[in-house]
Amino acid sequence: MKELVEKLNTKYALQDIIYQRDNMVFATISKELVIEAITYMRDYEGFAHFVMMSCADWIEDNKFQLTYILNNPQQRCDVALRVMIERENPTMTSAHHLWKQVWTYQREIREAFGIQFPGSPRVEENFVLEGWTDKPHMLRDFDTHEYAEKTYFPRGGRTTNDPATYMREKLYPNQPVTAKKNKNVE
Amino acid sequence: MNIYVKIAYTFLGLMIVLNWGMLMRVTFRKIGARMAGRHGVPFRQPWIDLIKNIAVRTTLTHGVMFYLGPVFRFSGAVGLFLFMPILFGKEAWMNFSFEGDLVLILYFQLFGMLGMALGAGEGGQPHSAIGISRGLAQHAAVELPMTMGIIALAIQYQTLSISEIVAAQQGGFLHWSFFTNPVASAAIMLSALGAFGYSPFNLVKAPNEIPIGPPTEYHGTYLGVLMTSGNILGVMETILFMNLVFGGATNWFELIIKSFLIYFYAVFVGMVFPRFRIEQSVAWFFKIPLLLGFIAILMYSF
Amino acid sequence: MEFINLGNIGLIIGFLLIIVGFWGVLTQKNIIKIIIGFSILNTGINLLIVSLGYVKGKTAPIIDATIATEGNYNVADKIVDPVPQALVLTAIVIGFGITALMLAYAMKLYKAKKSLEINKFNDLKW
Amino acid sequence: MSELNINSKVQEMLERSEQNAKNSEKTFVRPEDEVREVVAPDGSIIKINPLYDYFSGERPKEEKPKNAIVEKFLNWARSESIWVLGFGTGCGSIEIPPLVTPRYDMFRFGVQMRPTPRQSNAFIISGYLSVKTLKRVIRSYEQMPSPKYVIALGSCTINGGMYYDSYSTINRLDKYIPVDVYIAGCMPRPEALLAGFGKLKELIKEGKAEKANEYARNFDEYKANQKKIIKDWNMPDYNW
Amino acid sequence: MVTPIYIVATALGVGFAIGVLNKLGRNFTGGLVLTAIAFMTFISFQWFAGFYSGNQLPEYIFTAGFQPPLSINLLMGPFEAFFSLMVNAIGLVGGIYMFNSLKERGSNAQVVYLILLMGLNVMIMTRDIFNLFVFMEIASISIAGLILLESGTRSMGAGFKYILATSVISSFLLIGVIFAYYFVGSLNIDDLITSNLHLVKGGSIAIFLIMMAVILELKPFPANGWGLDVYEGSDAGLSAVISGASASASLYVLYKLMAIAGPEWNYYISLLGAITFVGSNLLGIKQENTRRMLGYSSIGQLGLLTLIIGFKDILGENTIYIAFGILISHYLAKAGLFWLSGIIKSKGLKGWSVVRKHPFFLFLMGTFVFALIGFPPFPSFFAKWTLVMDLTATGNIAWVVAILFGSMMEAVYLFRWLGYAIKAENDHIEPVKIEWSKIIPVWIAALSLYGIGYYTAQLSEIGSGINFIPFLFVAVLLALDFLPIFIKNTLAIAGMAYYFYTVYPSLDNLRLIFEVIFMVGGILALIAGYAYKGTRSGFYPVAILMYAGLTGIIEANTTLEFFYGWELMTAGSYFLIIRGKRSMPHGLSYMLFSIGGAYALLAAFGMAQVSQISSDLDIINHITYLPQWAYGLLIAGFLTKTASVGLHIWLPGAHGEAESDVSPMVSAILLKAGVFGLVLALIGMGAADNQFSGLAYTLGWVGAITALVGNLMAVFQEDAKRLLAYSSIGQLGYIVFALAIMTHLGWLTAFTYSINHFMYKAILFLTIGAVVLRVGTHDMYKMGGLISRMPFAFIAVLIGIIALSGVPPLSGFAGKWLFYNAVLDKGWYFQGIIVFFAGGIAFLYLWRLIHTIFLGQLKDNHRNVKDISIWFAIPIYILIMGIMVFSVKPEWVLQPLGEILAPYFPNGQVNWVAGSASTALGYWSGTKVFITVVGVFAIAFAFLAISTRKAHKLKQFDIVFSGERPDRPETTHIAWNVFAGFYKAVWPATIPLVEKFWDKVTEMLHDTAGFTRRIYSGNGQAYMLHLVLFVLVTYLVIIGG
Repeated sequence: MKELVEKLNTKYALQDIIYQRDNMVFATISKELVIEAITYMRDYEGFAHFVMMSCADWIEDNKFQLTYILNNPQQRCDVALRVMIERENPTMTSAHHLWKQVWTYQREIREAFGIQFPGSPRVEENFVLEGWTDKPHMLRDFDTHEYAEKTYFPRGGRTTNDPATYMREKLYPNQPVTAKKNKNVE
Repeated sequence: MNIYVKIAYTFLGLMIVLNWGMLMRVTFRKIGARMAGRHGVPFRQPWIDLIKNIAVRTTLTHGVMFYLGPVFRFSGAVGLFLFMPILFGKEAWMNFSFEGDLVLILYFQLFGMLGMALGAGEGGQPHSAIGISRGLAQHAAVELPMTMGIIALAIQYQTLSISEIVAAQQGGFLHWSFFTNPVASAAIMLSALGAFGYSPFNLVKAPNEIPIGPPTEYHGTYLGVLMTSGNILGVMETILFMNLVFGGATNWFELIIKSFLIYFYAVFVGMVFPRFRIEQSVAWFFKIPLLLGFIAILMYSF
Repeated sequence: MEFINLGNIGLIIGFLLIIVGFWGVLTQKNIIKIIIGFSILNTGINLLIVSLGYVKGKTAPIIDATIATEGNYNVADKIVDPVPQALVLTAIVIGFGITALMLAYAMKLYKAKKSLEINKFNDLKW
Repeated sequence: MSELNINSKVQEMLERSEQNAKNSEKTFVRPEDEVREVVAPDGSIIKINPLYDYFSGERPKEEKPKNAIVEKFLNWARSESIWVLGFGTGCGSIEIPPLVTPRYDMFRFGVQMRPTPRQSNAFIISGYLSVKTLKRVIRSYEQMPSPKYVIALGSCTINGGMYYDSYSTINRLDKYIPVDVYIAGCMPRPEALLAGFGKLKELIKEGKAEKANEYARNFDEYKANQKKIIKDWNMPDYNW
Repeated sequence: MVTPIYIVATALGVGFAIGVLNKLGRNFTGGLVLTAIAFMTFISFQWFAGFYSGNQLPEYIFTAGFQPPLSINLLMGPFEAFFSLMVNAIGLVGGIYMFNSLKERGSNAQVVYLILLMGLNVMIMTRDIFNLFVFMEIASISIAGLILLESGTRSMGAGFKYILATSVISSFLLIGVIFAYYFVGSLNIDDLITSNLHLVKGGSIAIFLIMMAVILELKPFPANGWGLDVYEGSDAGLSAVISGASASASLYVLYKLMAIAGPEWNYYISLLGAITFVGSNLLGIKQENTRRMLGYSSIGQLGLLTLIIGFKDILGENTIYIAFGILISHYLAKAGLFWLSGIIKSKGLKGWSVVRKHPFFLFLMGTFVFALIGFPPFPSFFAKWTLVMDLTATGNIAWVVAILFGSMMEAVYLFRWLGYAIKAENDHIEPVKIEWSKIIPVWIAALSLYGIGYYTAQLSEIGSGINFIPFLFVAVLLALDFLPIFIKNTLAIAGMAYYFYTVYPSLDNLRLIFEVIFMVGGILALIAGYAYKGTRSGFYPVAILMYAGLTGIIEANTTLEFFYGWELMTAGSYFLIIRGKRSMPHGLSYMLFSIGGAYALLAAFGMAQVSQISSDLDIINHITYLPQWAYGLLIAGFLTKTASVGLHIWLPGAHGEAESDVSPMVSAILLKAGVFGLVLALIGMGAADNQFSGLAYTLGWVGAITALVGNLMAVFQEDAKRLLAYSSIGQLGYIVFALAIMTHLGWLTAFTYSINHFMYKAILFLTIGAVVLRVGTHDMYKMGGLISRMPFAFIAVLIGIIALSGVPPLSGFAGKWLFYNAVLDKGWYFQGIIVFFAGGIAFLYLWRLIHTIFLGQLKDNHRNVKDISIWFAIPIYILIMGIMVFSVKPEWVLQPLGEILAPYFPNGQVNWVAGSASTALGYWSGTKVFITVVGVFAIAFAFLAISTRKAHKLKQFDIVFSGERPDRPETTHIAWNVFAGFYKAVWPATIPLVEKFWDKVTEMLHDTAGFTRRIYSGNGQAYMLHLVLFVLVTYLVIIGG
């Protein structure tokens, strides 16, 4: 494992190497090198299985993080490569030629985050939403409440209670409040 | 007998059979519900369903054949009634059975089936077609052992007339074909399971897989006509087997008891056994019932 | 040694030649040798014909002075059967024609394939 | 496999998806819904618009009751014979199966399940409705013959419930299809459902369950609401 | 009379003259040669005419002024005149054909050609055995010389092998001659005959050698590689002359010399002929090279002729008639085919598809092939008929089997070849250049065949009774083939209608039923022909040919007339079937099964004639010689036409691929010919309880299994017409089964089925054919939902399938009802059950037929199709009216049928009381059932129609689709592999065992042929070895035998 990471490091200059487990490592790699790296890993290091590909929106850093997780069935180890890409006009080199399931992951990420994967087959098709016209719904600056209010005829007179507080007041009205306050409740 | 009186009697008989069919079916639904620990539908439910279906306001049509499906089925059911002697020895309840014999009955069963197949096909609904293809395949398999048994009976009684077959079974229950020719009767009654279309032979109308198969597009009045025909057909099947195997009936009470028991037999089996796939059911009919039919005929071949 | 007379010797040699001819025809691969085999075969047959026509103690059927001078008796009694000899003449002519034709073929075949092996010329078969 | 060896099939799909990307940016037309040309056996070319040529797509008409006395009798029959379409839309669909168990036994009220919209007259919207499911619900609802009834189950159908702020679930069902009976709760128990059926029966018997006609009357309004959220409207305006 | 010596003189004189005159140019010399041949032909014709008129007596020509044996003499008798005429005529016509090629090779070649003819003439005429040897050598040398003058290694090799082989043969001959002379003292054939050489000690070896040499000249199997090479390698014109003239001359030499050999040789000659006939035809099936295949055929035909003259003592007077018929057919047809092969210039068989670009070539080629196989009206047909009749009559069954087997093999390769010519791909082949000098000879040969065929028929006593009028009508239509379809169709219909009008009073009722099916059905099917456009070249002659055959078998009074009609029908239907797309292999198998069946009939007719010297068709009612076998053969022969199981594999393809209006002709109508035949045969067998009940029992099982197999296979077809074709097999199975019951009820069932099947199968095939014309595909899964576009077609199919399925109230139920009564009455329960099961299965395919085509989803490309053509609709609706009348008033049909059958089966008739039928077992009142059912139906329909009068009309995708909507009709239509579940249960029954069996037979024959023909190694020496070994083996056999 370590040897592999060393080899990859010398080859592709990894950063932020974190050993999640003995047989699982996370590392950051530059956007230009990632496709080359996973191609190398697939063809020479036995990482035949593409586990998944995910995306996170680091709105504070103005970045998207793409994570490619690969698995080596023989060695039973996983390597996850992170790539940070710019949030403005996000575009990433497609990896559809390496594994067919990448098509679907890229399609999902395009729909949810709006990252473009030029050349990936069927990437423009709907994934879970049909006929979505607004900005990608998984972006953290997409206000889903506002969207729902604008779109779905909200019924007036709605009140919202924190279940914990509400039930406690209802069941044990005389006890003092000790529990932590839930941040999410407005 | 005057032809008008005859027609009146026939109409009356048809009404009795129809209502008996509804009552019988709902009774079995009740029995099934009680087995499951429920109350089940009220006894009036079939009549209410029928009224409701006829009262449905929206009617749709896919074309002329779409009408003909229920019409064929209804004609098939009523025709079966008309050509079948209902009560033995009562001229009024022999209907028009003197116009045709057992062969007519056997082939007339197919009339409704054919029409249903065509009418459902016109709807263009793929599930209908799947259901029909299954139904026809199963029917072809059911027919073989059943006809072997029936032929064996025809050989035994040396006639193709149902009335004469019934006449030959009079004089005590030991004279029934069921006791005089148990092998042929077994072949007929085993394949009768397929004719009734209860589980394990109900893949034709698998409700959740192919939304009830052939009649999936039928609604409203069409469905009402289909339900009516189905109820008549159900009783007529029992009457056919009653006449062939269980000595017929000489009065309505006897008919009701016997047809109830025969129907009970089909429902009972259906309650107990899970559903067959179509190739399994075809294979099943080609095994035991066919063997019995074979033996039944073999006994008369020497 | 009644058996050994000119006619029988001719017969035996004729048969031998026929057999030799057949042997040559059926075993030699070279076309020229086959043609020679046919010549031997023909010679054998011709010899056979002449020998069969031979009658002991008679002369050739040529009406020359030795026979014609004594014109008072039947010529036919003194000569051997003349017909086989006439046949042989014809047969020789025919054989000549055939040999010539075969040789012409041999020449043309050699020109075509530069070979005289008979089993080379099996373009047509089956 | 190390190079980009895209076989011809992939290439073809690639081209098509690029083509679609261009076309579908605004209109959301699926490839199978595009206008296509086929060659007839006699060589002529037939243009086919799948969205219109295959569907009758006419507006629904109001079907008013005629004779009051007869209608009363028929309404009684309708109320005693409620055939429910077996279509579970959301989490509430898990509350329906208990109805056929001995404990609740909806059959005794004449309520039965049917597998096809053509033969059903009641539609239980069981819980939250995503936009995607709404499309199917509209289709199935329109395919049911009138008179037809809708029972909205759970808070989600009333005001969005706990999904009130979701980008993909609707808040108010009655903006899209007319609702006869609301059953509040998250989730309502099967007893509540039985009570809902009772309420529906009452409404039917009183002749107040004529929401199918309301749908036909306010067809344009309903359609506008539906089309507002279903951006890729790839069906006829009314699904017969 | 010009004395025949001038034949020799002319040839020699002109030959020498050309040596002097060759400076005048090759055209001149060529003309001179032709003139000389013409003069020679004139001489032989003059003599032949003299002998034919009976005024002339045979005449000896003595040379050199001496009497034999001292000199050579010639004989000009009737045979000599005939053969000499044949040789000279083909020499003349062939000379015209080869004029240019001879010219290219120079005046020498022209002279050699002339000398060849002279040699053959003298071979025929000479009465001197040594002279025979000389002129045989001259002929051989001439042929070898002519080959030598051609260029090309291949032909040279062939020529060299030829000269080697003939040298060996002549050696044998010469040795034989000299021994003969040694023992007899004379070379004159007449002297040799009178000397009883075969009785002289040692004389038999002389005879043996002479006979062997003569037989070897005829290229007996297997010592004939050299002959094949010559046929393949030499110029086409020369091959024609070798095949026509040289072989004929050799044959006559054999005939001439048989007098010396004595009667004990006859057997061996026949044996060698039979071996040659069977052997070379067997090897022919493996041939892919046209010319070599024709060579095999030539050798085979010569073998047959050898066999015939070996039987001359047994055949007696008829020998000449038989030999003449076969020889003249072979002579003209083979010459014509060789000439054609020179024009087409394609080595491979598939290359012959180019003849389609020249329709008249196709006509010529078809004529020749049919003449070779022995189809009417060619001479070989009458000859083969007489041959088989006489051989069976004298008990030589084994020989008949050999002859028929050999003929069968010949048919295999010739029809395969014809099939390639008609159907194989020909786009890439350039049309051939037409030279008139080459075409005229071919036309002469073809037209002579027709003329001589007619003449041959008139020659024989029973042949003269044949009605040639329908055939003439075919000829007229052929001549008018250029006319537009409307005129021809009208003409054909009018002709058939008029013919029917003139014929029907003369027929008894039984025959009238079938005549109505054939002729009225034919007219109805022809009406559909108006829907076609253009000239539809070649359709009408062959269609009318088939109908001519069909009416021929109905009208037949004699066995020959029956067989004549049978063969005409086969030929016509073959051409009809092969017109369809992709129908080539099916056409071939149809033809082969038909020929096989025809041969079975032939043998059976022969056996029938054994004890009763009569040619009436009635003789099949009283067969006493091996009656089980005779009736078995008769039934088997007819079963090939009814496509019973085992013999059915040709039908699905043939009917399925045929044109839209041809399918009903061949299915609804043609199959009834087999039924008619069976009716005749079974009437002959007599009532059930006799010695033939075992045969009838077997037939019953065959029918039952056929019904099951046909229907079961139909269920799993994806092609609509194939489905109907398999259905036809099943339906014919019912009919065969019902006939086999051999009771009144059984036959009534069979006839009811026959009439019904004619009507509904014609309706179904016409409708489906018309639909196919509109939608352009046979595949059912490519159609669907057509009810909205084609309501009339739908109604027709609906009525058709209800009638076919036997559901009351339509007419099909009549058949079912009678069937049950018949089965129970007879006691054939198991067979009856099988047939019943088959009927149940019929539902599956009938539903599939109507559902996948008319119901379900309409396909995009059929959105604008029109309803079926009015010209198809007219006959369809006429037939529907027929079905309706039958359904409403079944007694109108069944009662007369019962009366017709009463003389044959008086017991157990159906009782009719006021339209109600009853038997000992059951009862049925068709009219009342119809009225009742229609009444109920009408009431229910009226109720539904009124209650849903405001129904909203839906379109095709307005269906419940689980909340989704369909995307395309293709993916929404359940049509492909509909009965998958059923297939999983019954697949073991659908294994095509029969096809596998016939495939295995074919494979075995091909393997045998492929293995055996390896003896033709192409090595000249090996060929000589074959000759020697052949002689040795024959010698051993003769010594031992």
